[in-house]
Amino acid sequence: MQTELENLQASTELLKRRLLLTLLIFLLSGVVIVSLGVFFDKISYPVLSTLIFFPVVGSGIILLIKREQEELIKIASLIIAVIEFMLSLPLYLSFDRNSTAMQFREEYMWIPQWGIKYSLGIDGISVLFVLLSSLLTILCVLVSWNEINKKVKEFYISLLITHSAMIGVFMSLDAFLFYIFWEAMLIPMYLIVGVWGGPNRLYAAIKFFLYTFIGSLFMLIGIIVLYIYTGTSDILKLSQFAYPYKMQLWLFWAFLAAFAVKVPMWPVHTWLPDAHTEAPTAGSVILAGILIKMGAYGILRFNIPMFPEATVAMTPVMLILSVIAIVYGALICLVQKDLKRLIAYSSVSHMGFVTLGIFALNHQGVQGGILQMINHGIVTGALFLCVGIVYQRTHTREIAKYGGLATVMPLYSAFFMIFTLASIGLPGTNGFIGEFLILLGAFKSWKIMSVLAATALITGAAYMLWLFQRVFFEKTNRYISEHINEDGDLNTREIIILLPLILAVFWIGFFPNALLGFMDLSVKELLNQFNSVIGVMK
Amino acid sequence: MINEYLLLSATLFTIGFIGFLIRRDLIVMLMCLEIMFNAVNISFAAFSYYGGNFIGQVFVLFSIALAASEAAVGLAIVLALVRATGVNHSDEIIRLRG
Amino acid sequence: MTIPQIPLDFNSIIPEIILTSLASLLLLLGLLRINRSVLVWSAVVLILSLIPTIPIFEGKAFGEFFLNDSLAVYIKIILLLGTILSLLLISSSLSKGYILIKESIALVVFASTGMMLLVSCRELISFFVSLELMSLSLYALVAIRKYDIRANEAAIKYFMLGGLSTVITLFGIALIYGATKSTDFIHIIKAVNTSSELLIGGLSLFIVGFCFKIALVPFHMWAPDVYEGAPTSVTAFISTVPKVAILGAFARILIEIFPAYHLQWSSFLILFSILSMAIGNILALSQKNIKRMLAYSGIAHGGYVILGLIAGTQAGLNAVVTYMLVYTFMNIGAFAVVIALNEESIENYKGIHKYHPLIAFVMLIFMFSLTGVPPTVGFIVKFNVFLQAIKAGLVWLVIIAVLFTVVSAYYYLRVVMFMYMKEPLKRPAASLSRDVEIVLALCAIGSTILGILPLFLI
Amino acid sequence: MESLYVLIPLFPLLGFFVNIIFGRLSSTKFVNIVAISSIVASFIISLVAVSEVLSGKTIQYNLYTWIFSADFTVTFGYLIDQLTAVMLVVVTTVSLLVHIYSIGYMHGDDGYARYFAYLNLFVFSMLMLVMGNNLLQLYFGWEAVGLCSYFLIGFWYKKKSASDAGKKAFIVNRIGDFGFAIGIFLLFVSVHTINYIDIFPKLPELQGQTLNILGMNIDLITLIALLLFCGAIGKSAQLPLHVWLPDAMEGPTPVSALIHAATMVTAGVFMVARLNPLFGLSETALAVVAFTGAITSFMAATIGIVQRDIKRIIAYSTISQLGYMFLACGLAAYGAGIFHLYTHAFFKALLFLCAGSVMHAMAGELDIFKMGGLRKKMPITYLTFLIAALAISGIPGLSGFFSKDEILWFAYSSPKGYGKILWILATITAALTAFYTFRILFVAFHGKFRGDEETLKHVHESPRVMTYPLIILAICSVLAGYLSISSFLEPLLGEGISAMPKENQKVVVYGSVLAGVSGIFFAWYIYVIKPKIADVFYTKFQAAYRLLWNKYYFDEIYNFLFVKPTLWISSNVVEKLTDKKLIEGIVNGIPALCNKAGKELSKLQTGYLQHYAILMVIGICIILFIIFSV
Amino acid sequence: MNQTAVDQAFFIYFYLSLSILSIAVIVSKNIIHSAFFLLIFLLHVAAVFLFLNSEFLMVIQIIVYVGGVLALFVFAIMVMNIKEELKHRRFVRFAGAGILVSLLFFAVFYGFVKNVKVSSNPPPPNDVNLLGSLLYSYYLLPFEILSVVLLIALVAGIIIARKSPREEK
Repeated sequence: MQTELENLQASTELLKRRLLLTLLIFLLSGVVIVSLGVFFDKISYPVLSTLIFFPVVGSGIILLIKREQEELIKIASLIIAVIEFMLSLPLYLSFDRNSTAMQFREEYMWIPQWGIKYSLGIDGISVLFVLLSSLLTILCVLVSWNEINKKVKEFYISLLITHSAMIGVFMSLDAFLFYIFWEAMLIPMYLIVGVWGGPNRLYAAIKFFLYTFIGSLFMLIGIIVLYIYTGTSDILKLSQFAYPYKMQLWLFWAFLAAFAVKVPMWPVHTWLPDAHTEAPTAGSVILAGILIKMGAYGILRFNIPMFPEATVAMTPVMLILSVIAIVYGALICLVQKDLKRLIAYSSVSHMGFVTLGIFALNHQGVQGGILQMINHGIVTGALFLCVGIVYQRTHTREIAKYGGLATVMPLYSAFFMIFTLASIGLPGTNGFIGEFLILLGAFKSWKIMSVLAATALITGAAYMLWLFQRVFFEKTNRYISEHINEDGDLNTREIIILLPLILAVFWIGFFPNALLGFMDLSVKELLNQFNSVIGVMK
Repeated sequence: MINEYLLLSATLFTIGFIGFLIRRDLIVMLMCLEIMFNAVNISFAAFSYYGGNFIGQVFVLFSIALAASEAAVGLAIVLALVRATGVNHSDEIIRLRG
Repeated sequence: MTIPQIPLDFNSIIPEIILTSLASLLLLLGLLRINRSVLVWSAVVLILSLIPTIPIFEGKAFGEFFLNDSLAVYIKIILLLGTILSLLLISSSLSKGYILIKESIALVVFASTGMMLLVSCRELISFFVSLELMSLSLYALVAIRKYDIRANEAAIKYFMLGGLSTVITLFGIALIYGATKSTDFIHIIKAVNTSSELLIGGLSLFIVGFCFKIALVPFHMWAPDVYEGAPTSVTAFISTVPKVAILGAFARILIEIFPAYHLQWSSFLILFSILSMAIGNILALSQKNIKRMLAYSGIAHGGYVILGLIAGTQAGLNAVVTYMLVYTFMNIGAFAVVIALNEESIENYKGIHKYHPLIAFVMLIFMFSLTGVPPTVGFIVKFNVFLQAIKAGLVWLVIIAVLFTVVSAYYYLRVVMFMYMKEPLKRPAASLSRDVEIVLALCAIGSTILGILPLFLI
Repeated sequence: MESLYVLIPLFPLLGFFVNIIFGRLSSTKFVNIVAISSIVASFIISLVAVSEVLSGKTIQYNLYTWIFSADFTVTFGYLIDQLTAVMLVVVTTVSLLVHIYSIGYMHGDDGYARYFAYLNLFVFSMLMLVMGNNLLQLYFGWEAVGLCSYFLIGFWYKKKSASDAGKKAFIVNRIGDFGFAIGIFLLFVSVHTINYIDIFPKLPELQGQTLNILGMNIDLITLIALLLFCGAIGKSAQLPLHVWLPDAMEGPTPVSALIHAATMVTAGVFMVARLNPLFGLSETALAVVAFTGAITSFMAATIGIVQRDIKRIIAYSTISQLGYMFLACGLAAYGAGIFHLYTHAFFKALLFLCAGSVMHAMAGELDIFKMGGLRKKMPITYLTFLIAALAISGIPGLSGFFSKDEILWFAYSSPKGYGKILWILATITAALTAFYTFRILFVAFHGKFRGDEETLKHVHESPRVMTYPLIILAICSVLAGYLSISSFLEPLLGEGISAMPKENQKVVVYGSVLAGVSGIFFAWYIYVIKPKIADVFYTKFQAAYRLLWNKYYFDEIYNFLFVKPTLWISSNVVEKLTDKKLIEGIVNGIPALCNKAGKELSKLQTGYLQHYAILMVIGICIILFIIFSV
Repeated sequence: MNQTAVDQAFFIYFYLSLSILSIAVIVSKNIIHSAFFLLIFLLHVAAVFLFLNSEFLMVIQIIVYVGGVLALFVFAIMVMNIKEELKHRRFVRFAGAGILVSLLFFAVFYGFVKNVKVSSNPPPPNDVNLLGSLLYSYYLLPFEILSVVLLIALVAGIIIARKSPREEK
């Protein structure tokens, strides 16, 4: 017994030392890579392609590692994820905030028969998602360290490839390419949910796949129709055409079918609770953090600039759906019995805010919407991480089994509290800025909608605080004290995971301009273009 | 007259059909196929005659040859079936379904 | 009446002649005591070396009777690729079944010869004879495992229904001949404009053969039974390669010879397309045998692919052909997995990933490719046919197709789910022969690389 | 120099960070030093600021741009004028004293460091609230103090009632904030700015504008004012959102003194005063404010007279006194309101701290009827409590008298028709106030001890670290009234409106003194002279008693009207019906249908060769049929 | 009596006899009888060819069909040596549906056959030489393919029908 304990201690010591060592290496390599990145930026190397394909190459390397060497696989994927993040830093550092044009452009002929190009570029809107995705991927690798213990190799490969496909979506400037990435992401995600998920994972995985697939295929039809009508699939060129009103309406709905499912808007949201609940922690984080942002991003990239008249005509419907999602999501959260399910439904509510902001169609609304996407990625991602951390110890997600966690895991509960508050939208956290801008933007154009949506301020607080109370407050029950031992609080790895997110919460909460500034011109450009079309119409 | 010949052809073809559809005996079914081949041949010949060109007759030659080879292969397959199972009735081979 | 003079020009037909000679040679060699594997590999190597030469023989032969244009070359290359893959599969199953391997190699090559001729023939008699060449070889291939009751049953069904469809096609040809007084396409094109009921009737009967061979609903009933009953390697062959040829040949005729009747033939092809997608996909849902499931999926794919044909344009035709290329890879790949695992029941695919991760992974690729999910190649070609159909104004039809694609995702993913997400029932006895490995690798690479870099598009 | 004042809130923030991060691992001494020195520092700097304001300056400074989104620009900055100066003094003084007091009170608690960290965070938030130069910063502070209140109410989170109370406080506040936020939106949409100094000049333009809501035309300014007032209602625990404050007494008593008596709950009053140009433009809004204040004040007082829990009584008293302040604001006598806020801060904090002292001695006992005769055991506590009680009862010479009297005068002399009604209501409330305050005094400190022996042995006077703050506060309670806050604030908040000459003030003074004295007398009579009478009252007016004892059944009604139906709808309509049955029914139904169709249709594949052939022939017929009919 | 009337009389005869014979093939319970009726049927078809001015076809019909195919059938019947047909209670199956569908087909087909018009040219000369020349020049391609088909039929027939001791189980 004694020796076992010693062994355990020794091995954890070893792990810690290794972790620290690797972190040190990362930092050093990071410095080198960032400086190299800045240098390369001068000579215009293909940053974006590098970002997309580096994880793919990396997973190729992981593929070569022997299945048994799990530790090595984990460290390798961590290194890959960190390097990827470092590689993405040039985007932040040398992004020109005073330009409305797409930056870091890359364009090669891809399918000459159809005139389809491999065309990448980012603007102030998409750059944020790329950065967020890179960050979250590191955290996902870390959080899966102990959680995933079967088919480790495949898991990390899936994770990295999902990341590639997702940032590909945000970078592509060609509708066809966009679609490829959009769908390619489904495969590894399907596996992540289905192979490493919870007890009901098969159902959740297939539901997730079919749900999104059906929506995406309508978008595919939309892309084809656009392509036939204009003869190009370049997103930037596509937004400059004026389409007949009726066609706009049809296409609006075709594209929305894909985006609404991803967002997910009410009433096509029911895949989300299942997928989130059953997915492993990393999967939930990816889902909540990046994946469902792709829908709202798509609306910004396609629906609004390409079909302005239809957008105007459909705005009331969209807003009503958004408000329903907000209220509905919040109400349903009140009666959830499962931790992850509750957070999943809160996503429905929060993403309702995002669409509300976007369809407010004014500067504050859109900016708030985008910011809220980032916020939601950070906060809900963090909440899922937190749930994953505690699930590791207790093996249950049933809220009723918890209670009094604050006594045994004080640090953890402090972290959870911060994310709870950010989720509620307390001033000083990032959630507030996003929600406030959205509601303000919505209020400018649609007062009633905004007021109805603002009720989520109350219900949101109600369900989150109730959750917090049930899980953390009151007496520690037996189940918890049996499963969480003396030093059951967060370990170093977990602190490392959560700390960046906490910093992000407050950083955005107090200095939102750091992000708002990025997207300011892009949003302005989007709305100018939109308004000019609408103005002409009037 | 071409219409009459076509009618003849169609009639024989239909009778062949009927036989093919209702008879259980695989060999009779093959015979019905032969009847249908002949029905078609008649219309080829008729078209050739009334249309005033030669090609139809050539086609009939090919058609006869093909019918013969089909019959050969078909009978071989039926024979193999009978050897393997001892039945030559089309409604008794329903292992594969659903 | 004078004999019409035609130049006896054999130039363009040389690949077919070589192939025929090869097949005959294989028959002869089969009598000797030569290792079957050697036989197969020599055939494969020969065919492989034939492929690059095909474009050289572009041109006409026998006057206007035989045309080897670029599209035909393209189709022939697909055919030969498919043939090679199937040959490898057949050779791999030599240790397992009772296949008279030597003759079956020859039969496969003969069938391929028939298909190649079918694609190039520009005259109805040769067309029909080539069709028969192909069909008879296929009947024989299915029947070749003659002590297997199921194979027998499959052969009977295939032969009887095939014979019926042949006769009907022949009747159609008779009517076309009656209406146009000619059998070569050049004359027929000239005669088409005089719109006659006889011609339309002939055309409609003529198409029956086409519908039968690519198993469009309601001419599909043979397919599941035959696919299930036939030896798997033969199924891999008959479920893909003949379809390429038939689609290539018939679609060319419909689009190039009978564009005037586009409205007529497309109207019922639309119906059949919808029915095929519906019946194929929905019935595949409830299948327990993977070969049967793939049969139904093949029926559904028939429904998708003729969308390009319904569009009625040259681009649509190209879309059809490229679709078939890709379908060859995906489908033969899927059957190769079935052969590798020697398992027909989907239940037994549970947990394959645990013991055979690579096989499971390539199967995953094929399944996603068959579904049409990017970045696999299945997506590109589906996109292409949808594109052509929408160009022809058939958005509603594409929407239906899309909905059934979602249905299809369900059963394809079920296989993936079984392989990756369920616990294995028993350890599957996979004996990977080198031949199957090669096929799997080729198909997997084809299904992914071509999806990312669609170089094959024409 | 101006940038120096940013340190006022920053010191407590720093204290918070140090204590929350290192506090757990360090000694109590370290915690004390950090917490108190940070407050002292900000106290000193605020005094500097106040002195500058006294010299007639208004300090404005923008720290940095917080949010920039097209025309919506918000800065973090501060505006220190007379109003802020008063608040600074109140906040820093009281919080300093409470901090000191807490050293004794919280001694030995598990969460000692956490407690002080929260207190510091609260001070930071409160200072941000009062110093902000725009509405959004106000909102920031507003929610932040709410958060600290949540933390501190639920400080002993292991107790279910405590965590419930914290949650309730937060959510009820959120309801008010909901209106507040919408008010900010509406204001911004109307004037395109949320900076105080930019708003006020633009307000007259809005006069006469209306907003169409559901067919009704509502005056824009009134609407904005009322929406903002919603926030005040929530934060300052006015009817109908007062329900959280009594429950908030679950927190440590010093917290109640600081947050739920002296500072946070007065934020609503502060806000109304701060936005006086806005409220001043709308008669309706003012009337609503005044009546809300008066009615709340009266109702809370009536509840107070029957409660037994010492802290709850004081809590209802707080609600009541806050009502007074709103009454003043509603009469456009903002100065009087703030004056009362200022005096109230001292004597109410004192009352709470005394209660804390009693609880400290009684091992947490709260029921006044289990106490008695504490006068001798705890002389300092008793004396200071007495002073506070006299002050709150409006006995002349003490601070409460001055501020209360001013409010009553403005009510009495109001040019508005309803002024007199409000005055009568307020005067009755004054009598009730005196009654329940002295009820505590007489029941708890006089007479015989009614608890068990064990407790009695334990009873002792609190340590000096607790009594000194009591004494200081008592002195403040006496003297605070002599500073003429109203006139100090006059340049900013304007003079109260009175339609009568000053001579009539005597009536009011007599009335209020009479009310106070009579209240004290009755309390003395009932609880000291003839304790039986109380029981007689209970039996005679049982219905009324029960109504008051159950606080007018507000909690039950809310539970019945809002909480239960919401949960019911969420569970049955939203989740079970819509989500599970309807949407999921469709989502799962279609695949199930397809599967079933597949199973049924596969029976058509019979295996009979003839069937296949027949189907082929049918196919041919279809082809022929279609081809000839096209 | 002119030429057409004779033609018509003969046509009616052939129409009736061919129909009856083909029906007889189907309805005979004994398979040998069926084969016999088929023989007469084929001979009648040969006669029809004669009427259609194609003597060569008539000859081929008799040689190939009667001499080849029918012999094959008879051989097959004898090899199989089955007389079960008589023992079995049920002779036909799905008769109703089969006949109905076939008649439907006939009706649809008749619908357009009845008013077909073919521009009548003078009938082609009855020239066997020409036929031969055509086959070996103009139709050389199908002819060559046909040879392969026959080879296939031969091979297929052999490999399927032969008993191979090695594989018998």
